Amino acid sequence: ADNVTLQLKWVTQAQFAGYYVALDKGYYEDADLDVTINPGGPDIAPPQVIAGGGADVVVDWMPSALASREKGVPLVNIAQPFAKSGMELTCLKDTGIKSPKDFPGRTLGVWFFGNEYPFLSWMSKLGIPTDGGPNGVTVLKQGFNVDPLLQKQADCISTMTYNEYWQIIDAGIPADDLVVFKYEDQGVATLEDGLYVMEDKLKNPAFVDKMARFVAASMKGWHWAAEHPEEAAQIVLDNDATGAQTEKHQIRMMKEVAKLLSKDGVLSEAAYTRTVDSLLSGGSDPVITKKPEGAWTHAVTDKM
Amino acid sequence: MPASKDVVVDIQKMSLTFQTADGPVYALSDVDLTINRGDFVSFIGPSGCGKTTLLRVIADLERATAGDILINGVSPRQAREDRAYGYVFQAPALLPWRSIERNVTLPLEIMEISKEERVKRAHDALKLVELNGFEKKFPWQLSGGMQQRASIARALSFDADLLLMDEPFGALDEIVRDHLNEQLLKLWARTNKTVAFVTHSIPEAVFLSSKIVVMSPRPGRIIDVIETDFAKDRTLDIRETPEFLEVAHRVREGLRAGHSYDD
Amino acid sequence: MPASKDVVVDIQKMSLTFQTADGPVYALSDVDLTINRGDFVSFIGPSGCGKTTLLRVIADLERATAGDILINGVSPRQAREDRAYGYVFQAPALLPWRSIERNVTLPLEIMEISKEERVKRAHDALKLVELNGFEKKFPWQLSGGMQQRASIARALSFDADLLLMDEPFGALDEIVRDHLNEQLLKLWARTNKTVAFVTHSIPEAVFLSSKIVVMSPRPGRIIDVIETDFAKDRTLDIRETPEFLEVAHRVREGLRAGHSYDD
Amino acid sequence: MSGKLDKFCLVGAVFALLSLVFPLSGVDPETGKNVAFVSDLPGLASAMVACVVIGVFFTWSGVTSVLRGSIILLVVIYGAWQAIATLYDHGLAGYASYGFWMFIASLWALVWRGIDVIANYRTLDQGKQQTANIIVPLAFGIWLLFLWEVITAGFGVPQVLLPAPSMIGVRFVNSTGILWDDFRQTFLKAVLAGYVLGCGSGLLVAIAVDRVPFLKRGLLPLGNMVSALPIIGVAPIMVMWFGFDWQSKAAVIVIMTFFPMLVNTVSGLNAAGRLERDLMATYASGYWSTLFRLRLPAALPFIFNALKINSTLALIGAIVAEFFGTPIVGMGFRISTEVGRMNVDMVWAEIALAALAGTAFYGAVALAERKVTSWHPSFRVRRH
Amino acid sequence: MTTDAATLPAARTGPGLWTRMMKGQTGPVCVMLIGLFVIWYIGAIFMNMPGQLDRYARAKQDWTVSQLVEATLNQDRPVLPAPHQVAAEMYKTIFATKITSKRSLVYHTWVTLSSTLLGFGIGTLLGILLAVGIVHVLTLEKSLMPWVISSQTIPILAIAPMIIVVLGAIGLKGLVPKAMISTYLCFFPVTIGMVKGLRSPDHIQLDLMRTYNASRWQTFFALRWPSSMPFLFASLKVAIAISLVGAIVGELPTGAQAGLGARLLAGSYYGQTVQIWAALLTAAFVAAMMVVVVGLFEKRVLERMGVRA
Ligand SMILES: Nc1ncnc2c1ncn2[C@@H]1O[C@H](COP(=O)(O)OP(=O)(O)OP(=O)(O)O)[C@@H](O)[C@H]1O
Ligand SMILES: Nc1ncnc2c1ncn2[C@@H]1O[C@H](COP(=O)(O)OP(=O)(O)OP(=O)(O)O)[C@@H](O)[C@H]1O
Ligand SMILES: Cc1ncc(C[n+]2csc(CCO)c2C)c(N)n1
Ligand SMILES: [Mg+2]
Ligand SMILES: [Mg+2]
Repeated sequence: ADNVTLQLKWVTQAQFAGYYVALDKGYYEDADLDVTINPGGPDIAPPQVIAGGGADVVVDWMPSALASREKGVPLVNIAQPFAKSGMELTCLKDTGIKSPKDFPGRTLGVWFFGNEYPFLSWMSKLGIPTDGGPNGVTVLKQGFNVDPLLQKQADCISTMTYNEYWQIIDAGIPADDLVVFKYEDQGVATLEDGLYVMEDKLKNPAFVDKMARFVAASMKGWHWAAEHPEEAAQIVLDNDATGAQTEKHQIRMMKEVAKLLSKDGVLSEAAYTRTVDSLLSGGSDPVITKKPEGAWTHAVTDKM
Repeated sequence: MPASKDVVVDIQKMSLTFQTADGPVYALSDVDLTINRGDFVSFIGPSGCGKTTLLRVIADLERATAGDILINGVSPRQAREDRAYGYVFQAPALLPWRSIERNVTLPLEIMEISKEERVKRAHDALKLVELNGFEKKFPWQLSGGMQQRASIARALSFDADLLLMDEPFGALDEIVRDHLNEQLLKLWARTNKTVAFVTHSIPEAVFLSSKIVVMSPRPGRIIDVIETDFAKDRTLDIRETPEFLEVAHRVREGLRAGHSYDD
Repeated sequence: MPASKDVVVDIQKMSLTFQTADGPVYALSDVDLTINRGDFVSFIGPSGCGKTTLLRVIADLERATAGDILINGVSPRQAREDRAYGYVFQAPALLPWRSIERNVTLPLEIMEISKEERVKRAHDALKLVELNGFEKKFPWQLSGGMQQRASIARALSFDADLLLMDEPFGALDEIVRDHLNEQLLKLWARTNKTVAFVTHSIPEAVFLSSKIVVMSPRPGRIIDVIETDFAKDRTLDIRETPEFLEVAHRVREGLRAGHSYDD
Repeated sequence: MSGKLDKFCLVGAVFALLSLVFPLSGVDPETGKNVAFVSDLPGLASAMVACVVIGVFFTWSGVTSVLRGSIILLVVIYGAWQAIATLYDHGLAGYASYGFWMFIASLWALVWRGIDVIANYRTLDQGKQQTANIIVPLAFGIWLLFLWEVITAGFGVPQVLLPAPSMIGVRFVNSTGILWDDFRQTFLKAVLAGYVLGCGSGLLVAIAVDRVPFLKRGLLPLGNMVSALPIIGVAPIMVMWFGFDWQSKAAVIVIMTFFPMLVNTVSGLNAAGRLERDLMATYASGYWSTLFRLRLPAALPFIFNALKINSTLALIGAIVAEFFGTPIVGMGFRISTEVGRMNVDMVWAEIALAALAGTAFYGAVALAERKVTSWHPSFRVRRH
Repeated sequence: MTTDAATLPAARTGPGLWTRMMKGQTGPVCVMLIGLFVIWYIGAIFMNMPGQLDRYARAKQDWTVSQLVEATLNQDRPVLPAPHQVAAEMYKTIFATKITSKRSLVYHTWVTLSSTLLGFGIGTLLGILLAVGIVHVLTLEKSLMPWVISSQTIPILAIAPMIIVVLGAIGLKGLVPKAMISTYLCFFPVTIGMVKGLRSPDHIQLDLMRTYNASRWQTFFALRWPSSMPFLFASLKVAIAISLVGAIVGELPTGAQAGLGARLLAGSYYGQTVQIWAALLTAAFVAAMMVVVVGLFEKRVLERMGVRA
């Protein structure tokens, strides 16, 4: 069997259920693959891991992948299991924020570590400076959880439809008391959770073949997971070495993630172009400075 | 027996045993001793017989295992807290981070004496032991004898009524020693201090003392107490007198008795 | 002048200055000294005159700022590396975490002498200084004089041809001191060792030595060298002879000359 | 000179000789040819020959003077310059092979010998001695940077893993504005405040513990526990309690630095000798008087020990705490953000800043120690 | 005046249980703990109060003080969980769960402890070796020392991922990389302390060894090593606590798969304060135990060295 090491972007959770299901259900084995899944964490930058030879294929968000590409890590998108973005900015209704026009003067929580690009390009599109001045917003680097909102340290925080949003709900704040701005709705969505490999490896047809089998098996896993959220969540729980995840939360996450999935994992050129345009339009400080060349390929999905 | 006003040290049936890992060490046994105000008492005895220990008991640095001790009519502890005595240790015990001068002023600082007074007293005391010029040096820059003299100066600057001195002049040459002996005598004659003085030198003991306590080794006992009656303002010349030689002989005999070998 | 085979210590025009924060201290100045094999040389001089420093230079613990020193015809450093001497420090310098016995065997361990031999030698040396029975005690459980004796035992167990002793008997009573004086003399007579010996006691210096070096203080100089010709197997009785008293007188005069006050 | 051969010079000479013989580079996979030979690189060849010559010469004659040490260092500098030039100008980067590494090994042996000579240099001239004392760690550090540069370039290490020092330097110089803002936020605010509070409270509690035996038995075991609270767990809680700004970082530092100070001070307060305590007892010196006149001075070496350990811990603590939520300024913030952005050179510029600041901080504490505890045996100069 | 031994009435009857407890460690620790718990409860009430009031306001619910207090002590996501909440969580995850389960804190503690101990062992050894080198080799002292210090100012969390990636590339995975990070943090206090300790012998003692022409090693073992013991143990106590911190830090860039660090982080992602505190207290307890063990060693060693009580 061929060895494949997959580096996830974040910890073991239903966000990555497809891969765990494929592993657990033997889809990878059927494709003659021996797959190792390495969970990520707050400290793990998938592009760095793959550049250091620690993985064959990584899950990453496109803004971060394209930025890395400019920095000399030639990542290429080979498949895009998530067709839609799950990012949103969630505010407390008490704060009086009703639309993005109300942002100036507010404090907003943002994830950094390469995840800030969608937010920054949104703000530059809105023309709101992020320097903390009176006409701009004050940005906080939010930790991993929703405390800043609950503690009222921030007016709005970044959430994912499938994860942090529900933590706020669980914390006892009903959905009615929240105002949510989905990136998809604001027209600033960028592609998340794609599969990326190093460019030079694609020169090798055997590798392309291996990846084709890998993506196919993964998508099979995703489809199964979308249809069986309870079982998929259980599989995720079984694979979580920290023993900290809860079943209720994972099932819910699985159901939300299912809404974002693409049918076949093939990257949509339109979505790619939209992402690139959004990243290029970053005003004085764009995320990427020039149109990337060869940052994606259908070579793999074509062979599936 | 209530201590009379003029008894400074009153020890009755005192014993002291050290517990060590390999059994008890009987350091002092059944010691009776009275020191009156104005006495100059020398302790002499073989090495390890308990002289230091006895001084330490008086100074409340060691607690007797049995017996009664009164200093100035109060417990050693109370006496210590009253700052009733000045102590010269057998080793210099200078603090390495203080210059010689500041080592000498240490007790005065603790007694919260004003700065000028401290410096003046330190200056006088250091002059007495001939260490002027070394005020700013640190202890490790002095020779052994000089360190010893610094520690004497420290005790003198303190100006207590009772002086406990544990072989203060052991590391000094004969000339300095004679000189300091005389100075000490003058001080004693002038101030009516009480002195308890450990020495190994028989002539020194005889020359200085009004009372010589001869001790025998383990367990330390007092085997002889010799009273002398030289004038308080005696000079070094008395060392040639027959009385002097006689007392010295008696001390030597007592000392010899405490030793096992006879030659 | 090449050192002849029988010169053990050969010092020529040696000076030593300590640099301190508040200016130089001239410890030794222009010292010339020859010690032959089998000599017993005493150094006597006022406190702080540089006796310890001189011994330390011989032992390669201090480096002279000027002059030539040869020990056994080689540099002090070479002599030290040849383990040419045993040194008794002015302070006991016992290691607090070793029992008395293990303190005495320390140099033997370093010389990689077998265990039985070590224990035997330690036993003999401790017996000589009358510390048998205290083998298992720790230094802080001994009196000042006993610690001093332990450090003498340590140097003796070492059995070097040249003995450097810095006031070894300073903290001992007269009887023990006499006893050890005799023991040391016997050892010297029997083994033809060379001894350099610092003392403050004039009788001790005269009794023990074949040569007495009298020093004057800062900067330390040699002001008199007195050769005596008592037999090597002398006994304590000679202390009453006129020759003895005469030599003692000469030493005392030299010593007095070095002091500033005359009384 | 003496009969002994100088081993370091011998090793240097042998390796330099070997480097002349062995291939300098691997094979370019596209052309299938060696990238470079000695004959293509006259500069490098001359440096190698120079190393052989001085290596052989000093092997026999010994490196006995500072002058000779300096000659060695000069040759090494020339060699290092040639090595770098070869890497970058002659395309050896990523293809360096045995011969090249042997040359580096030769330089290593020689530079060690050269530094050794200067480290052992003794003079009464204060100025010269100071210069020598500074040159030694500096030379060693420059050598380490050179090794780093050569290794990253020679092996073609991807720059997102480990950038070359030259890149970091360029980035550092070009970002002084950002670096200063971060420094002010993290060091001037969080570190200093946390350090003073943490060390101060450790010291005070140690004295309290010493004063009240009940506390010693009751608090010391609990004190152990507080300090052992891992920062990773404490930092988010502190952010929750004290907000996003520097106060929460200072709180983390207080917790981290408290224990080393407590433990060391408690040991130090027991370090005063028995005789000295007796001395103070004879003066009926009260608790506080004895504390200030005897026990604290005797404890100072231990206290400084803690101050030194804490000076580095504080910086680490502040930076790590910033991983868990900050306003968007600060050294820790920058590091974690720029890693995610693959600006690893910026990360290392911040690390370099942290190292500089931390070393200077430590140096200041060490200097104070030297001033305040100059009486301690470990500082007293020996003449031999 | 008579001496105390005879006058103490307790000497005849023997000290009561209470006295004995208060003389030992148990009593004082208990008293302190009780005090701590009281402060903790009060803190929990006040820190959780704003959130609770908010919740009441949002639900437009009335409340009494006792209700409020009770609610603040039993929140799901408290700012500061009450001791009993943490205790319940600890009981559940330590005693009520099979220790082989991933939900058992014992399992996670063991994961962390193993890399802590390995890192501590290597770090101590490295620290001592460096100190020995620095004390004996002048060139090392002058050139290495400043860089040893600089090494500690590098934020470990920033380079840990690189260490892990590089070590992973040469085939080292699992325990060793985490232990390396422990090592990196804990060798430093040992080095600093030992450099001081190895230099602490008195000059006269060093001179003594010189007169024996003792070799460096002989001087080292007979003099320097024994006199450095107080410094060594003070450093070891700090080092073992730090190496636990290091092991936990090391767990993050390995994907925080298991161990107390992973628990802390997972708790942190989901705002599970109770879980964080349970892991935190466990870590602190483990560290305290390790410090106690080092302390016992110290006592043994010092006793054998004849240090008086
Ligand atoms: N390390 C030092 N630094 C500065 N000065 C020193 C040092 N050691 C000794 N001295 C000075 O050198 C002089 C001679 O000292 P040394 O110890 O040799 O005297 P000594 O003759 O042995 O005296 P004693 O009989 O009191 O032991 C003294 O004045 C002393 O202050
Ligand atoms: N702390 C201690 N523990 C055990 N034994 C001790 C202790 N202190 C002293 N001793 C023992 O008590 C005895 C008396 O000691 P002390 O110091 O009083 O003698 P000393 O008369 O002062 O002798 P020296 O003239 O040698 O100073 C000695 O045998 C000594 O071993
Ligand atoms: C330090 C750090 N902070 C935030 C994220 C953002 N993030 C990316 S995927 C994901 C999971 C969604 O629940 C989250 C939170 C990150 N990767 N690293
Ligand atoms: Mg005594
Ligand atoms: Mg001397």
